[in-house]
Amino acid sequence: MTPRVRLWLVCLGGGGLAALLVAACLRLPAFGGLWHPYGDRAVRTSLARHTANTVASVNFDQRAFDTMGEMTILFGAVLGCVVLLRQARDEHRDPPEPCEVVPPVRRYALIVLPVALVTGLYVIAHGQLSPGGGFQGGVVAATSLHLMYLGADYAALERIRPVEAYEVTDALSASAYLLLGLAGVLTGTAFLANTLLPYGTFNTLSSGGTVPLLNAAIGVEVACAVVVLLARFLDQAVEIEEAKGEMSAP
Amino acid sequence: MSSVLHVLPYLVAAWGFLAGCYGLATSRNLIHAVGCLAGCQSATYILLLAVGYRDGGTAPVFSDIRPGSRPVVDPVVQALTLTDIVVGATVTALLLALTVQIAKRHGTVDPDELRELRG
Amino acid sequence: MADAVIVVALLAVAVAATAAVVNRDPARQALVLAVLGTALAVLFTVLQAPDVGLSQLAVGSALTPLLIMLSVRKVRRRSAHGKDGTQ
Amino acid sequence: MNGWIPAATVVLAGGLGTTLWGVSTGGLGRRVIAQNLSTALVCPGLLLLAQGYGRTSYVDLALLLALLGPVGTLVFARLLADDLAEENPAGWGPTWAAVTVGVVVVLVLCAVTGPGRAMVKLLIVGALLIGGNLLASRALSGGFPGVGRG
Amino acid sequence: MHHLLPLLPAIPLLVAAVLVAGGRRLPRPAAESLASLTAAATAALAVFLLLHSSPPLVEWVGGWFPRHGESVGIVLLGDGASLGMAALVSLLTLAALAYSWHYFDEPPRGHAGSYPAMMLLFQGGMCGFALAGDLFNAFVFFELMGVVAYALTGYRIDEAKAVQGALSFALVNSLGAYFMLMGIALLYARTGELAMAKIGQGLDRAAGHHGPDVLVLAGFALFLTGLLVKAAAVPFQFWLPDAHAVAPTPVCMLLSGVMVELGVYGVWRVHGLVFAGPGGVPAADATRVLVVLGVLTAAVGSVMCWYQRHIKRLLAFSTISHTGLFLLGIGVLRPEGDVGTALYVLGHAGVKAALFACAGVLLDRYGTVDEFQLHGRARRLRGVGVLFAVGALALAGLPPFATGLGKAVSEEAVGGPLTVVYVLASALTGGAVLRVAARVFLGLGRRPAAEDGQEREEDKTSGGSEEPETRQRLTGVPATMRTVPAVLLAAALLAGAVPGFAEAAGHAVEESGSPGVFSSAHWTASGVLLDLLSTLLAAVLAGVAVARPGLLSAPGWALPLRRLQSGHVGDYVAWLLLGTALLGALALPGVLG
Repeated sequence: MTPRVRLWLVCLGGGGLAALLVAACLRLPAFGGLWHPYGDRAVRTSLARHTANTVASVNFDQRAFDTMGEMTILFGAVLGCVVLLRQARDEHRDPPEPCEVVPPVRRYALIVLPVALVTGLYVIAHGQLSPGGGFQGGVVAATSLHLMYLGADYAALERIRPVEAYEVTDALSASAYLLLGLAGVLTGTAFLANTLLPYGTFNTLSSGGTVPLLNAAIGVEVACAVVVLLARFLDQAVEIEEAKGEMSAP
Repeated sequence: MSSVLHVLPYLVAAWGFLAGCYGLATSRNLIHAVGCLAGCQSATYILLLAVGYRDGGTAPVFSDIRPGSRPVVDPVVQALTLTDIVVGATVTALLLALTVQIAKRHGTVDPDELRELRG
Repeated sequence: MADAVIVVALLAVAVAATAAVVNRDPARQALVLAVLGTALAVLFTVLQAPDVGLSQLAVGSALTPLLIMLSVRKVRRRSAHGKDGTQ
Repeated sequence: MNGWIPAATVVLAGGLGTTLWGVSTGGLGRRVIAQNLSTALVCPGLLLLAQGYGRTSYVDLALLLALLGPVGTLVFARLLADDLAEENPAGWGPTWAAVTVGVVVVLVLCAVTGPGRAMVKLLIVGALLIGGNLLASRALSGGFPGVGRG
Repeated sequence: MHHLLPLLPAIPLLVAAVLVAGGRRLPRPAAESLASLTAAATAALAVFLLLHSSPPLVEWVGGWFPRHGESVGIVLLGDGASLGMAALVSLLTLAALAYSWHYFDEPPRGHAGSYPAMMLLFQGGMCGFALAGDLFNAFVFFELMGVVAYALTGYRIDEAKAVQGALSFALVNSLGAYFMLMGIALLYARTGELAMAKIGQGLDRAAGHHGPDVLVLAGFALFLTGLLVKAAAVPFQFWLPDAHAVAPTPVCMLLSGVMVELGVYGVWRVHGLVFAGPGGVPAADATRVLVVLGVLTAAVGSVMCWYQRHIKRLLAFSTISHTGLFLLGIGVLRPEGDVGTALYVLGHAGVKAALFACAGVLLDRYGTVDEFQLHGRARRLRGVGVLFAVGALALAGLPPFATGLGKAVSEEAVGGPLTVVYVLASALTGGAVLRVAARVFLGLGRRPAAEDGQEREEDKTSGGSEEPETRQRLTGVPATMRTVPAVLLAAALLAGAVPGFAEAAGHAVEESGSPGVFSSAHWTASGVLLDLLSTLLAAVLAGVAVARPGLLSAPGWALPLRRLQSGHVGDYVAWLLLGTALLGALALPGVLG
């Protein structure tokens, strides 16, 4: 198909879709409406379970099964990237050349790294109280490690990041989430039921029953998964080289 | 003002979605196409959150306000959007991984030049 | 007036999303996507979704740009390499 | 209704407007600077919003942006170092302007909150924001003189 | 009992995580045995629950049972259809794992467990999707099976075509999933609920006496787009041949055998629970949408299938054609159609997986899956040849295979001129496979000229230069690779032939599906005759094609159809947009009227 024909097709299909979407938008309840039956129920339930952050309650208690799926998607995608970005038979590794960085940038990276790491852990730990949680904090913590690459060089990053350990931790924390779910079945309630632990005092770190545990499992899983993911991409971008003389023709 | 605002967020979401689709269909670079897909997905975040907004509401997080003291917005859509963002990031990563491999095996990331799977 | 800030955020997101499509060079698009991520975080804040805003910031401001730029680098280095190989 | 939200609206409209214009037009150097400015200008806006909504927990957003925004810029500075080497974009003028906005906002908010944990958090955000931005600008203007294959 | 439902997805996911954690210590046979054992255990659990699924099981995950009719949790549905799908998924995963026993060349360094782990994640995702009774939960598992499937498709990263096919697959399906999510957001905005049944009730309540409005229509079109992309209905089908032709064979068995069918299942489920009421999409319009797309899909799939010479691609197009038939079957919205389709899906899963398994043997033995290059070369593989030919006949609907029974029951349900579609589509696809069997395993007919003067664009997908998936080319065929297709075909045969099975399946589906009185599914004289007719037609077509290749070679009008399959991902996206618009247009009369 020529680009011109494709453009016509896009205009036709996109036009139809646009008409459909706009017509639907005009029929939607007005923005800012007061009617949210599920949301209101979720808020009541969250307070009944002493979880101050309702979103965490929905994520890790009321709809914890969705989060299990979400975590597995991340886990599967990271596994997929590990498989897809493996070293192919016709490739070899070249040690990366060291990178020259001006001192202020290097200093900044080394100062901010621990700050970001602590912030990440803080965001994870307070997930069931204030905005944040395992996912957000995990990403921050994992990103912070890569300041080592950005501010120093790749070799420095590799020293603080034994990828295998992260891979194993990633899988173990994913299993931990699933095992916490299974514990519900084994104790005779339901899968992922939040009945194992007392709900604690409202607005404290240990409130919400299993919510903090699931939250922590997600935090560790996400942090490790992102580290592994970035490690694969860095490997490709920095280390893995194709064999000389075997460059594909096109 | 207000009657426009009643549909504006939905229309912005629809616009973002369509723009992303257009970019995806006409892209000349697979990395760009993946970026467009991410744009498409941000439209779904906007739509979900716009659906859950409540006038005068605040975040359903009670660490710094007393429960019941202020109206709150819908927490369910926020949880859905969170899940959605994770999904989006991972899909982006996977697509980029495939793109990197395509660049290696085909020597190009221009879909117009990738013509092996015809007919 | 609380509505004005929502309108501002919405318009910024709409413009950024359009710019992300129109800029067809991946590196430039990555820059626009980073700003789009920030604009989305603002939008989520004014829609009273700080949890989502945090996660958008975490993903959009550093992680996604890093992934895209690493891919760009690999792809570019490959094609540069390829040119050397043919010479 | 209070005055904080209109102030935030102005800061955000100005900040997002300029950075969007900067990031989607012109040469690469200019775009990177605009990306860096987006952090510097949006972060004060988020702080003002937190104050306007009366939610101290929203400050976390500003904290995260102040922390990760410069990291994002470092990504571009590092991985585009070859392309930026010719331009050596500095953009010190806009950077200092943005920093001024940040300083003013943080100081005003500090004055309003009064001493306490909240103020410490604000100061940390301010320090990270200003330090990060200056550093990111420095990194853009030849911060990685010798990026090889590393 | 119902508390065990969430374990169906959870157990494979847990073992997958364990396999990754211990993958570098575990020797490969141990990892593969553990994975097979898990698939078998999940299958056993699914069958056990299936036997106790009357009345249907309902589980609220986390113990969030509804109070005053309302719940904040996620509901899982364990009725005959969903548990049947979960059992099918698990059994086919087991077959695929058994087939790939010692199959691939060395796994990625230090990741011996990664391939079985990914297969288990795939299985878990599909089981979760089958059980989902909540729209967003369905989306999550839909994405999970998608993400793992993309990675599995691109597993052989040394192959240029594999990574390209995987990318088309991933881009188009992800976009489809986002369409689905937009639809979910619209339906949530209207009804404020996420459980499918509650959304259905909410739509009915909101519609009142006016009937559905354009918002419902948009939700319907957007949500169906996502599912139909997965189901590979025309015009969303382009990704499927690209992905199936390049994916590793065991993965193809799962992709063609159940994943695509899960898209059809999703359409059936969502239509039944969400859009079937007075506030949903009127029956006439839903039927119009599904029947039009079904006929188009069956036609395009079977014509394209006939003109392929890449064997895996040919099988992929036959899957498209059969998806069209499934859509037709559920499209008439009658219990007979549902039951017929269910049986057809069961039989098709076994037959198609067996055929892919045989194609995999050819690929690994001869390093090519080009029908022309293989001409007469596989004479010595008698066993595989017999299996391939039997599979071809079963695909054409030979009684008493379950494909034949499903086809017969569906034909009776749709009635009238649509019966012709069933007969022709199964004859064409069965005939194409039979033609391959005759040429490759018997060496019948003249050896087709590889090139007719100039190399045509289409010949790039001839399958001539595929890399075998095993470490070296096989010299003999391992017992597992021979046994698995035989067992699968036997299962498809038994499902159709064992008296009582069809009735039980029919009863299970009927209980979970659209209301209506339906006696039972059994062989009828007209059904057997139609089945024999399509089988005979297939044999005649194959015979003519082998004896007089000129008579049935691609006519001029088929060429543009092949050109549409351009391998360009932008084209696929353009078609996707057009398809959504088409869905909306087809269902529009119900909203206007």
